[in-house]
Amino acid sequence: MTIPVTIRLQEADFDTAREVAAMSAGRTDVGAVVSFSGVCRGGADGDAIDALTLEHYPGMAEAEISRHVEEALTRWPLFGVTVIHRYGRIVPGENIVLVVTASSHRQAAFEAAEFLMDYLKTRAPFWKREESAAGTNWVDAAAHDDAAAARWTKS
Amino acid sequence: MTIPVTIRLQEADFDTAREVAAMSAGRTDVGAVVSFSGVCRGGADGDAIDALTLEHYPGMAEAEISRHVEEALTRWPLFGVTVIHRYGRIVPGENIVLVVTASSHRQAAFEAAEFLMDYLKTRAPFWKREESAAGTNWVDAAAHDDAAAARWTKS
Amino acid sequence: MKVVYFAWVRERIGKAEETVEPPAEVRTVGDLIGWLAGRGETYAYAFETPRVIRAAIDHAHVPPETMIAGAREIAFFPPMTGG
Amino acid sequence: MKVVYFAWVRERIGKAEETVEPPAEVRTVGDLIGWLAGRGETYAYAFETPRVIRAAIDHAHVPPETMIAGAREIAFFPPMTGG
Repeated sequence: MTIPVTIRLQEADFDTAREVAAMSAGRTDVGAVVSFSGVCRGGADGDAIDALTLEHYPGMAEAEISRHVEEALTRWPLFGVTVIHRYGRIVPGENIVLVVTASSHRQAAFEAAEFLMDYLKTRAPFWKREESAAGTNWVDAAAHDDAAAARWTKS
Repeated sequence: MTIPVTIRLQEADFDTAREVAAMSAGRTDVGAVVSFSGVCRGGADGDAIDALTLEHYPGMAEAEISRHVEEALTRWPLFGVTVIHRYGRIVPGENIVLVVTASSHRQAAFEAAEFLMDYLKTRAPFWKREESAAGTNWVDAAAHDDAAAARWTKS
Repeated sequence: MKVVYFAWVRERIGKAEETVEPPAEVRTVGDLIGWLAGRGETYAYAFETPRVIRAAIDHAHVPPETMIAGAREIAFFPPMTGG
Repeated sequence: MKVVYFAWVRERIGKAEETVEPPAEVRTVGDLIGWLAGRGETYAYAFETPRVIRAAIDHAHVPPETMIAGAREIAFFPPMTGG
């Protein structure tokens, strides 16, 4: 059986609900579907942001995401994986990223989704720039994201 | 701020996509939305099932789920929680359960969703009976579900 | 005292609920299981393996050593398999 | 050899890509960073903290000690902040 894998990098927004529904539509082997949506936040009062601009490295971004999806497929018994990552200008409330995983067991679906998100945060070649009243600035990488990604390293 | 909590026990199927969409619609404080859908599986060739019937303990089921949602709200910084659990007869491909969590951070949203699912599996008063060509039988509790739930016990 | 049964406990006993009047020496949930098991064949079958039976008093899980005094509704059922 | 830059590395240098011809003694990714940093003020600024610079050869992450011989495209960028 071929495992359905969808990987899309796109400027346009996407419909989380439709992607989640598509994962299990018409199937009776999928027991568990986990979705993660990353949504652009407006920020707190003091540092409200007007928009994010996501720059990416075309070609490498697709290659990196594909490699990590392949790794997830070897680690967990998955029936399907969807990864969508946007680039370009994104305003608060809009989607940034979506990961959907399907498996017969919930633990596999949860772990694979977390694994993919941790890697997208730290290894996929995307860079966020924030626009706010104070101007624009590149978002710093978070140390806790590196720590989260490190838990998946085979020892 | 009141955190939107939706808890529903119902016989009718539900629309996962709509519930996920509702969690972040019109909000700019939610950075991460995690959903888990448990779907009725048809079973493998040897033990294909025709349907599940879920029995529940009215009153206690609502009380147990509410208690666990309250606990999740004290453990993680959540912006919203949705729990829907069906009862009655469910055929392969239909939904059984849905948990949606929203937070500003992905780790909190993932952990809260896993916590709620682990507890629903082991503590919420629902019982599954399978119908197959061989007759009907009550599903045994899985030891790995108890082990998964035990990880959340405060030591 | 109202007692309710679920899943195969209910099926084996053949009823979903009943009102019982156990004697005064039946003080705990465990005592009540033992007393119910002695009420006939169907009860003996339902409670044949007491360690797998789960109990709730007034909608909250309780261990077998819990006192039943003051309980409005006591439920007995197998390990849960929801989710 | 094609070199591409992203995010604030790109902004500081003022260009997204260029073709460079480093001398033969520039053998590793780390050597190339040092050589590029010596090309002028904008490059010095982009590469002022070499340890935060990430590199990829032909779309795959590489550490600084990687040899650049045979590379078609070498990319330099800050730590990634996707997802």
